[in-house]
Amino acid sequence: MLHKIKLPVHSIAHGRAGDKGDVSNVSLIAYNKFGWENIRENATEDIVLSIFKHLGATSVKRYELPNLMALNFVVQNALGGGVNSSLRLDRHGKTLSSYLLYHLILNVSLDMMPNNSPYREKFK
Amino acid sequence: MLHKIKLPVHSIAHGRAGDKGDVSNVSLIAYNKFGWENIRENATEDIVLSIFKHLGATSVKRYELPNLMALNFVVQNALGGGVNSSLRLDRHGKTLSSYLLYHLILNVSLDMMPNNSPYREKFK
Amino acid sequence: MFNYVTMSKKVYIGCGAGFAGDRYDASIPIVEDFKSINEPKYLMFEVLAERTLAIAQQYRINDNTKGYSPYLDYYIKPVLEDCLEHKIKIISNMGAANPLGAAKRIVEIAKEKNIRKPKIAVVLGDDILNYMSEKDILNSPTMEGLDIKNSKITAANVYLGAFPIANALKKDVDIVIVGRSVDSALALGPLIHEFDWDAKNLNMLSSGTICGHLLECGAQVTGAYFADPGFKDVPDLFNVGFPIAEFHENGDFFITKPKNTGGLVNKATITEQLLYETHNPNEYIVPDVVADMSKLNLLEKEPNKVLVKGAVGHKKPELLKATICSESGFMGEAEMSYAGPNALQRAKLAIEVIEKRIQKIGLQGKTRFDIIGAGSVHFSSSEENTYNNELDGDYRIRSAGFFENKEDAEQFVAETYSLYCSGPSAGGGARTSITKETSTASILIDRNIVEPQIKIEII
Amino acid sequence: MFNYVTMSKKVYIGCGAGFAGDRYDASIPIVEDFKSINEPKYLMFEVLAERTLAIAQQYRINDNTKGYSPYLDYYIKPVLEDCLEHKIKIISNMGAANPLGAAKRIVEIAKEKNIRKPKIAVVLGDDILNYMSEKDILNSPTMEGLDIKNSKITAANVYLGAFPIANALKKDVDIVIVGRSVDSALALGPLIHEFDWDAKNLNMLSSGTICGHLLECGAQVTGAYFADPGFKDVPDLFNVGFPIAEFHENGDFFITKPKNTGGLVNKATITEQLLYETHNPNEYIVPDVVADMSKLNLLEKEPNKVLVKGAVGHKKPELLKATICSESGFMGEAEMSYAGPNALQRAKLAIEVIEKRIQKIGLQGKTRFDIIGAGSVHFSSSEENTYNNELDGDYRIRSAGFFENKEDAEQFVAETYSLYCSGPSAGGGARTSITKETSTASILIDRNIVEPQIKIEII
Repeated sequence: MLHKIKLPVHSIAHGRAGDKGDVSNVSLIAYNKFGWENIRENATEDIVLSIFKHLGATSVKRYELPNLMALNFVVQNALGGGVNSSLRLDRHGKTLSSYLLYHLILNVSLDMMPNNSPYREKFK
Repeated sequence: MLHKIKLPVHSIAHGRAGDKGDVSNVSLIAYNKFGWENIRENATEDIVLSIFKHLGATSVKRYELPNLMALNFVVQNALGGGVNSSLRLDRHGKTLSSYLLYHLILNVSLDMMPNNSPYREKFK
Repeated sequence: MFNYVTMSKKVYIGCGAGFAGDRYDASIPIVEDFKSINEPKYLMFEVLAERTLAIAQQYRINDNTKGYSPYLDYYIKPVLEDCLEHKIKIISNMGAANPLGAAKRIVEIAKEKNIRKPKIAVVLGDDILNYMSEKDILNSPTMEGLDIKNSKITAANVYLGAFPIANALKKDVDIVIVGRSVDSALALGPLIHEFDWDAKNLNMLSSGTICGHLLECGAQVTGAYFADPGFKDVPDLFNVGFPIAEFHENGDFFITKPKNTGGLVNKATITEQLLYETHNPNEYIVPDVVADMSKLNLLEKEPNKVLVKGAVGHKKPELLKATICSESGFMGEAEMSYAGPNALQRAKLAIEVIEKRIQKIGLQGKTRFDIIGAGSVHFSSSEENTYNNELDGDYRIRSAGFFENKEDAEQFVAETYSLYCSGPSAGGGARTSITKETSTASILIDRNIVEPQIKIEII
Repeated sequence: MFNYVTMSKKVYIGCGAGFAGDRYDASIPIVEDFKSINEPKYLMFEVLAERTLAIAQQYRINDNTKGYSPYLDYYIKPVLEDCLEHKIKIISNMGAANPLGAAKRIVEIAKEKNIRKPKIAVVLGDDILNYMSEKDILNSPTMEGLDIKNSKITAANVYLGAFPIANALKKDVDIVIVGRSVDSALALGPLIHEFDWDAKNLNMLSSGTICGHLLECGAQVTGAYFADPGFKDVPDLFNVGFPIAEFHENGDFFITKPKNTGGLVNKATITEQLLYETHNPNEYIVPDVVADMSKLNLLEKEPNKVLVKGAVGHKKPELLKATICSESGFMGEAEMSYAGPNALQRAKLAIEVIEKRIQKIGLQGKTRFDIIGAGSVHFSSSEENTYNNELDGDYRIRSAGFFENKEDAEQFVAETYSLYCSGPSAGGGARTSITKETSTASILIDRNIVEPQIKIEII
C-alpha cells in the first residue's frame, strides 16, 4: 500500500461553488479514480457540514456522479442569507469551493494526484 | 555597553505621515533620550530615501527637533502624484509612517525602549 | 456507431455572455467561426441576474422606453451586422423588464448602422404582475428566500421555458428577445425548433437543457473561472474563447470553443460547470423537463472538444418558479487599511472603535465586520481564521450594515471614514459606498395560470 | 514664575471637527465643559479639504443657495442652542464655496429650532476668480501639484489668514463663517481678537498658529490616530475627547480634552500632531507669521494636560498660497477576492488577465494593480512585498485607472467584474466604483492683490 500523508483535498480534487437563495452547492471532482475512491469514501456529509458550520450551515446533502468522479454538496444556510441579504464581501459564496478544498484534510497517496501536482513535493 | 539587536525602529520610536501635494512628511519621535540618540545618529536622509525609493521618492530632507526628540522627514514625490492624481489605495500616503517604522532597521538596546514594549521579549 | 461527422443534422449554438457584466467582445470570435458554417447557427446572450429585474422595472417605470438590459448596446452592436448577414440568429433575455423596448432598441441600432431591419420576435408573459394579484402572489408557497408577506413587491417574474422561444422561431425571425426565462431555454428553444421535438421527447429536452446549462455561464465551461496556476493551468486565459455547442440530432452534443482563442475544454472544465448551481443532479428542474445528469458520459474527442452524451429526461413539473423582488433598505459598506508593524492589532482596534460607536450613537441595523487579508471572505473579524497570518503586514477592515433608511447607512459608513482622524494609528485608503438593496424570494405557481398568458409579438 | 491658575487672562478654544468626515457629535462634550467656564470660549470646526471646494463650487453653480459644507447641519444642529445660550462663539470654514449661504442656513436652523437668531459674520475674499482673470491665475508661479496651464479651472481660492476673523469678531457676533482660510486661523483669529495682538506680535501670532495647528485635526492631538495596541495604548478610543486649548496672555497654552471622555494627551500625542503636515518646523508658513517650532517645550502638567511654550515668530510672507482645482477625468476602481489554497497565485493571474485585456481592447489610461492582503498599500502587485505572506490565505485584487472619459473608466472596471465568469478559479466579492476626479495645484499670489478684496458681511 502506498504511503499516505494528510493533505488538503485540493491535492486530489477540484470544485466550484454556486448559489441559489441561501443554498450553496459545492462540487468536488477527483482528478483520477484513486482520488475518486478517496473522496467518495471520506468526503462525507458530516465532515462537510462540520467544515461549513461556522458559516451557519445547518445541513448538507451529498450527491454522487460516479461516471464523472464527482460529488455535489448542497449546503443549507451557509450564505448569510443569500446574495440579497448577506453582509459578506462575497455575497454569492463563490469562494466557498476554495474553503472546502483547503479545510477538508484527507489521507492522500501519490497515485491520487495529477502528474504535475505541486503537492508531490510533500512526499519527498 | 548594553547588548544590541537589530529591530525595526518601531521598537524605539513612533511617528505620523502627512501629505501636501506630492510631498509626504513622516515624523519619527523617540520614546526616550537613548532612542533619540540612536535615531538622530542613524535615521539619515540617505537611509530614509532608500526605504521610500520604490515609491518614487526622489529626495529626503531631514529636520531635527531635539527638544521634542523628534525628526521630521520631508519626502519628495513619494505619493504617486499626490491625493488627486494617485491611483494608490492610500492616496494620501497616511500609512507611510508604518512603512518607515517597519523597514528602518536599527541596532537597538533595551534602554531605548518603553518599559512595556513587546519588543523586550526579543532580548530574552 | 453514430458518425458525428457525416450522418447527422447539426445545430450550432454559441454563447456570447454568461452574465450581465460579461465581456462585450466575447461573441466576436464565435461569429467569426460561424461565418464558415452552413448548418443552423445561433448566438445566445444570457445577461439577466435575479436582482437585475427589480432595477430594470424601476427604469421602466421612470421611462417606458427603458427597462431592458442597460448593456444591450454593448453586446449587440459588435455583431448585429455579421449575424444578419450570415444568418446567425440571436436569442437573448436582454428584454429584462421591457422585452418590446429591447426589440425596438435593436431596430434603432440597425438603423443607426444603416443595415437591414432585423425581424424580431418578443416573448411576453413572464411578468406575473400583469395577470396575478399582489395578494395571490404573496400567498403562493415560497421555495427559498425571505418571508415576503410584508414586502412591497418591485418585480415578479415567472421563469418561462423553451417552447415559447421555439414557437417564436417558427415565425422566421432573426432575433428572439425574452424577459425572464430559465437560462438554458436560450439554447433549448432553438434545438426544439430545429429538431422539431415535442414535449414528450424527454431525453432530447434533457440533453438540450444540459447543453444550455453548460453554455449559459459563458466561458465558465471553457476554462474560465477554472484556472488555479500550477494545479489547473489554462492557456491564454485573458483571451478565453466563449463556448460553442455542436448539437446532433441523436441528442449528443460537443462543447468546444472558437479558433484562435485561449481557454480549455476538457472533462474537468465541463464537470465543474455541469454542477455549477446544480442541486440534485438527478433532478435538474426546468419548465420543460426534469433533466437527469446521472448517466452522463464525457469523452474528450480531440483537444478542446468534448462529447456529452447520456442525458435522461423525466416528466416536466406542474409548478413553475417565479422570483419576487422587493425593496429592503440600504447597505452601507466602508473600508480602511492598516499596514506595517502591528497592523492586525490596529485593524482590530479600529473595528472595536466602530462597534462601540454604533452602540453609543444607537444605530440600529444588522452589521458585519471583516479584516481583508486575514481571511475576510471566509471569516468575519470576530472569528479566528485558519490561515497563516502574521501580526505585521497588510490588513484592510471592512464594515457592512443593513439599514432601513439611507441616512442610517450614511451614518454607519461615516463611522469608518472618521477613523481618518479618530481611529488607531496610520489608517489609510478609506472608501465608502451606499447601495440600495433588493431582496428576492422564490414562489411556485401552477403552470396552467402562466401558459395561457404567454404571447409572441413580432417587431 | 507665571501663575497659570490666577494671574492670566485665559481664552478657551475647542475643536469639534478636524475634517469633513469627522464625527458629528464630537463637539458635545466640549460644549458641556464650556458651560461652567466664564472666560471667553470658542468652538472651531475645520471641515474643508483641498478638493472639497471644487465639488462645492459645482453645487453652488447648480443652486446658488448651496455650495457650503453639506455637513453643516450635522455639525451645527447638536450644539447651536447651547453655544448661543452660553456665549460659545463658533468659528468655522463651513462656508466652502458659499459662506453667505452657510450663514443663511444657520439662521434657518435657528428658526427651525425656535431659538434666537444668531448674529453671524461672513468673511469674503478667498475666491480669487472674483477678482483675478483666469489668465493671471494660470500664469502665477506654481508651488506644488500638476501643471495647470491647460486646465479648466473649477475653483480657485486663496488661503486667508486670521486677521479677517479677528476683525469679524469685533462686530460682536456669535458666529464667524469663512470659506478658504488656513486651518490654524480658526484658532488664531479669536486669540488676536481677545488679546488684541497686532501684526507685529510675531511670537504671539506664532504661538496662536501652533495652537491652531494642534487643534485643527480634532482628536489627532488627543490620542486618536495614535493608538498602536500594546505599543501606544489609548484609553476608550471610541469615546475620544476632542481637544480644548487653554490659551494664556503670555502666549503659553495648554492642550487638554473634555471631562468624561476617552483619549490621551501627552508629549507623544502632541509631538505627532505638531509635525503632521509640517515640512520645515523652523518655518511653518501662514499668512500672518512664519512660525518656528524649534524652541518649543512640552510639559506634562497633569494627566491629559500638556503645556506648550516657546513659540517664536518670524516676519509674515509676502506671497499667499492659493489652491486651483480643475477637472481631471474619471477614476475607476474595482476589486475581487481570492481565498484558500493557492489564492495568491490566482490573484496574480487575475491581474495578468486584466492587464492583457486592457492591452487587447486598447484602453488608454494610467493604471495600477494591487493585491490587498499582500502589502497593497505599500506595494503594487508588480512589486515583491517585504511582509510575510503565504501562498494560501486571503487576497483581494484591486485595479485602479484614470481615464479621460467615463465610458473608458466603466470599461476598465468591467474588466475586473467580468472575472466572475472569465477569471481564475473561485473569485468572489467584486465591487466597482467610478469617481469623478479633481486635480489641484498651488500657486502663489502677492498679498497686496488679495487684501483689498477681503470683506466682512453681517447676517
